[in-house]
Amino acid sequence: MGFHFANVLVFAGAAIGFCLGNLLIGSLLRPYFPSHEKSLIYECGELPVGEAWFNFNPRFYVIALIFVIFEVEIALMLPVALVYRAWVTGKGGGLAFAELLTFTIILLVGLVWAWAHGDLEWIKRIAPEKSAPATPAPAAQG
Amino acid sequence: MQTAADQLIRSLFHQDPGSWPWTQLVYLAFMLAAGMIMTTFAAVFSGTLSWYERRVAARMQSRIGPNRVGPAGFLVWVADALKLITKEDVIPADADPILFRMGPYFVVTGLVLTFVALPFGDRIIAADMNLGLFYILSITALVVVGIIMSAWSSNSKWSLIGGIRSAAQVISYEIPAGLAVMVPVLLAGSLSTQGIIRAQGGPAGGSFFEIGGWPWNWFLFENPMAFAAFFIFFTAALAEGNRTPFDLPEAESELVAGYNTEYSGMRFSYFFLTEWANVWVMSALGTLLFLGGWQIPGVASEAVDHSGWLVVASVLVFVVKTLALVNVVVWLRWTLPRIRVDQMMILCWKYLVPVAMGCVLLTAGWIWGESVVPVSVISGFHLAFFLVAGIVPLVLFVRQTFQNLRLVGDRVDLTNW
Amino acid sequence: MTLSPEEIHAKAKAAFGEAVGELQPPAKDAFFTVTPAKIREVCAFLKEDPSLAFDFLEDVTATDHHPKEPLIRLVYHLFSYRHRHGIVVKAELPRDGASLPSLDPVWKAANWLEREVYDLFGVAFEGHPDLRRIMMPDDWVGHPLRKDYQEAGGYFDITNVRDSALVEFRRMDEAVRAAAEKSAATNATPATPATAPAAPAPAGGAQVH
Amino acid sequence: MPNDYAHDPGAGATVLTTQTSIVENVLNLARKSSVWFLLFGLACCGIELMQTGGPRADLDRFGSVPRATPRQSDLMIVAGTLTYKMAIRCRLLYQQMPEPKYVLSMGSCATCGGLFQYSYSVVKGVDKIIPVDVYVPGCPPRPEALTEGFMRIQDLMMRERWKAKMRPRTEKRLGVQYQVPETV
Amino acid sequence: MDELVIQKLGPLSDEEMVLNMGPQHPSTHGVIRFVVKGDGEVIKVALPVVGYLHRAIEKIGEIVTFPGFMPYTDRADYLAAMFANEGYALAVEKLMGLEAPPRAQYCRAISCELNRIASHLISVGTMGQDIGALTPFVHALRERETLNDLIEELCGARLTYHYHRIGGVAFDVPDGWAEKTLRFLDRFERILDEYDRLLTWNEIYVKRLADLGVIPAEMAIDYGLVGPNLRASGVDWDLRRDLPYGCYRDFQFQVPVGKGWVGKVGDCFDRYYVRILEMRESVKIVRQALEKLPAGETMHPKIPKKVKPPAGEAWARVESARGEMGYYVTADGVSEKAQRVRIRTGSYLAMGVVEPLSRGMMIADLVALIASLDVVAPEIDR
Repeated sequence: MGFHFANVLVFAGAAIGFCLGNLLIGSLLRPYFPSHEKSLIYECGELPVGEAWFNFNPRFYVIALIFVIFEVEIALMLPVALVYRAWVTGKGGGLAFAELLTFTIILLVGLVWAWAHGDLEWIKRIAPEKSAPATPAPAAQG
Repeated sequence: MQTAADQLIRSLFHQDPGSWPWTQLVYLAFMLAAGMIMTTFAAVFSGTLSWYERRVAARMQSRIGPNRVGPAGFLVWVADALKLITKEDVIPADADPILFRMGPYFVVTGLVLTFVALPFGDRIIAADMNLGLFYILSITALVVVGIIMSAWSSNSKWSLIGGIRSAAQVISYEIPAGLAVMVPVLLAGSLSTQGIIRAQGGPAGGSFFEIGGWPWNWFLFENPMAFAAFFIFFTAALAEGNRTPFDLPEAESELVAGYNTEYSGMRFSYFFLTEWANVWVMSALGTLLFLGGWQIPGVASEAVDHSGWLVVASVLVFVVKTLALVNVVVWLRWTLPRIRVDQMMILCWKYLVPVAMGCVLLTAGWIWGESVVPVSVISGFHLAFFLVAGIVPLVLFVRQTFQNLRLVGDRVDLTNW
Repeated sequence: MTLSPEEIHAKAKAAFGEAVGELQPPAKDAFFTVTPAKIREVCAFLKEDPSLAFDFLEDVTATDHHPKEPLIRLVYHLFSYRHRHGIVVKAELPRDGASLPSLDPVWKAANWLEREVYDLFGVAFEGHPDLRRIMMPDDWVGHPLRKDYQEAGGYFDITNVRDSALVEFRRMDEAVRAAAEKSAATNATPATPATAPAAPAPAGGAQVH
Repeated sequence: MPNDYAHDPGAGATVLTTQTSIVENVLNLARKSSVWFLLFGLACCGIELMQTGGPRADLDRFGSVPRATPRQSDLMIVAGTLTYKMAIRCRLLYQQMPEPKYVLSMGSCATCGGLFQYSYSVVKGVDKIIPVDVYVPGCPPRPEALTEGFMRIQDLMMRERWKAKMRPRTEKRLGVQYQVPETV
Repeated sequence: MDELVIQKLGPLSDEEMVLNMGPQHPSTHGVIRFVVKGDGEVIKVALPVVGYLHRAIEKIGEIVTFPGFMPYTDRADYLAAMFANEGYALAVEKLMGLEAPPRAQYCRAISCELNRIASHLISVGTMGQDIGALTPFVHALRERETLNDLIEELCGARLTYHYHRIGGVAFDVPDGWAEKTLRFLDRFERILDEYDRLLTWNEIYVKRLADLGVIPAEMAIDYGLVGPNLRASGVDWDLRRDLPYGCYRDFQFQVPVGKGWVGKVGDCFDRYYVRILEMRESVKIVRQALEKLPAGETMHPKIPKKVKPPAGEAWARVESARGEMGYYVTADGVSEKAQRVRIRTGSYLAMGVVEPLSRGMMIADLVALIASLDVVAPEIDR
């Protein structure tokens, strides 16, 4: 067991070493001419207006929450799945299946609720901005 | 790999690995070697695939593709890498300097770490963890963390939108992927990648057409739910690997270059590397979960364990299957349009997740049912299902291809490849 | 029913009287002139009247008659998909402080067309929702399509002068020679001066023939 | 003396030489075989640029692919008429490209204003704002001509000293500092 | 620089951002800029900013002589230069009161329709590319190469043709050209079928474009849309059929009109598919024209060396690939130069429709909308 997870550490080290090594070699080979314009943010040749660090729309958090719920579900179900075949051959099949079913159905109900509630709609279409009342459209016969 | 190291200690140093004080050092050397080999493999494979993809895309588009550097332009990826190393490294002044630098490390580390539990053949695996699949599912999230990090730290709106899309996409498709993976886990009763492959080998002691990696032994043709689960898994894997039609995070025609807009030189090449090496990871996962892994048709897995040549053959089988899937990924990329972000989310949450859940439940029921049906009926069903779900679509596909060719008045031309 | 320009003009004349001028060259693209202040009413009538029904504003443009008469003429090309007839309406404005009502409330197409006229001719449109320059940058001086427009010497630090290539190449040769002499003086090695002027960066400015 | 890069061959490149070492050769070969150009079509020439990437001319043969962001591009193909309004953006895009970078002026308009040199809004050549390495004449140049110009850029890359690339770029305005090519 | 457009967007809330899309962007089709005010991916409003390719073609029309202006019309719409040539030639011919000989008119029709195919190929190809399908675009370029060869054989240029002249066309049809063209047309019809299989009825493609950017017929007319954009909205109008110029009354062809094939009438898919159908009609027209091609001269015999039309003004329009293209030319009868040349183009007014349509769209939708309107930068800016 220890061997397996030591592998993870060593692999991570190898990956970081690979990146770092290449960048170090690169730093010996590559030119470096900084300038003000070069360090500006690219926005299709225009100067950017404002920062890109603005508040996210809250719908991201809803999706993230739903994700967490289902990910936890998978984490809980995987051990069951692992031993399920052994249960079935050990003549506990019906019970095991019922347990799995109950658990999943509870979650499915959750999914249905989120669906019905509209939380799965990624983009709720925003209503077009109402034209400002200050400038009433003059004589809109067309 | 641990057994190989133990054997080496026994034969070379004539020591007992359990008590020898230098065992840990030999282990470390082994791991380091494996890590470097895997990293190099990822880099070389992604480079080769980038060349291959450019050649294939060129043929699909009636072009030639890179053919100047090396045989058939094969060395173009080496040229790309060398050029990117000698390219200036720009870090925008308004970016978050630390996160901007850290992003690529996370991405590459997340990629290389999946190779810890990814097999290449019988016993050719860095560490055959008993939780292997679970580990792979969780460790791939590092790539997303890296992408979001680099997207946010760039302080560019194009990057940010790419990062948001990536986050939404990857976490959403994690669910159907996880559920689809559960089907082979249920069938195999194991989370170890090798265990799942071994479970696709037919009953031990059967005849030539019953044992080994015949297609009707694969989980793909095990039952209709597994068949569906394969496509759910493949779709989700495409989405997690940011491949067309789910290449939204770096949609060139919409977001310039997506999350890597601000990256130049070597740092950009890490994203480049990860994207292509990820194709291997997703294809290898598909192979080992549904396509029988390294199982050689007609040879029991126990026999493979005792023969060096059969191990080589198993590696070949695995690589061929994986490359076939890689081909499909490349083919899709140059054929399909891209879907929109809300359609992507709808597809995931409203179609894939419920269907995947159903697959899991029905598979559980199927296993329960299988335990009461005679074995001959089951293997007969496998064969029949293989014919219906495997051979018939293949024949139809080939027919359609030739029909299309005839309608255009073209021929298949493989010259000048 | 397709109406002839004479009939269209007669209807407009009947509705607006003095504001609508006489129909001119009756043979080619016939046009009549409208008092600038009345242009929106006349055009709205042309669009709304069911027998005219000019639903399509094809074009809005202007002509500058600078040296001969101090006038800018706005030219409106109208067309009716329903009746398949067209007419040209003109409005005469003084060149200084040219201004007339916008047709944006009548046809949406007028929005962009009038912006272009504003940018290139300097005609102001009253009641236009978005009167900004469209072709030229916001800080551009002058209205280029006026006949008396004088070009500025460039834009910011970009000159609009380009010397003849021969002049430039001669200057380049001079520079090469000067640099060679300079390096010969500093290095004082006998090898450089003879070879230096020979190759003025052959591939650098290579033209493709 | 105009404050621009007009008629200054080699203004975009650093010092050229006819002799390069093996390492430089390898690096130059790599750079030459992987010229990623900025996807930047201004006008008519942009269509011929697309055709050059298309089946018949196929720039991809040289390992050259279009990139949408200047950060990952080596070559800027200025394809078409440059107006004053666009010139400022074009210069910013050029400045945002990381070194080493090259500029190919495609078509008469980009080279000197071409057909439009008497119009009030057109820059008289892209070398008024950024240094140009190769000029490809034509209105618009055929894909063959662009490919040829592209190969001239590759020639230019093969003749560079790595050391010269590492040094900060000097302001190479004609008459101020024009560096003599190092000859053998 | 021009900051007025940012001011026009008004104040921003916490969740909103201003995004510059263009002038250098892979899918703005030339140097067009959209200033997008959006909440994440959802666009509140997108303001088009044009003029990055304003080359003063109209001013040049007052500087050069009448025939000397013809090459500039090529550059007014480089994707469909034949129509730009023809429109100007028609306007000056109208001023001079003459008409091109029949063979020249047939040459004009043939070259124009071939050019329409070439232009629509770019349009549908870039549409596919903007949606993310990269291969159809290159297939379109491949067909264009053959087409360019044909046109090059006819007039010596691949892109900026300068083929139509005042009073006729520059060159007669070369020997054996008709057979080559017919061969190409046979192949091209099959390629169009393949286009349908590869792209048009692709499920993802249809889902991306259906019900997107719907322009009702009244709105299309009100905003001055022309050509395929207008027809996609269900307005059955084509200058070639309804007010025929040149020799178009000799041909039998259909005018494709948007039917809402997959969604509402006037959505992006309709605008795309109308172009595919128009290419089929163009193939028909070229076939008929090659069949009926009359003998005779290709240049009016009474065209003087120095073109000096009588005083007056003329308005001529042609059905270009991007819709009605109008030329307004005035002459004073004394000078060899025009007093005013005005080019009325379809793309310019099509840009006006982006702002109202963009509200509530997503960035990917905006890309599709621009592609479906088939705008081309020099036609907008001239």
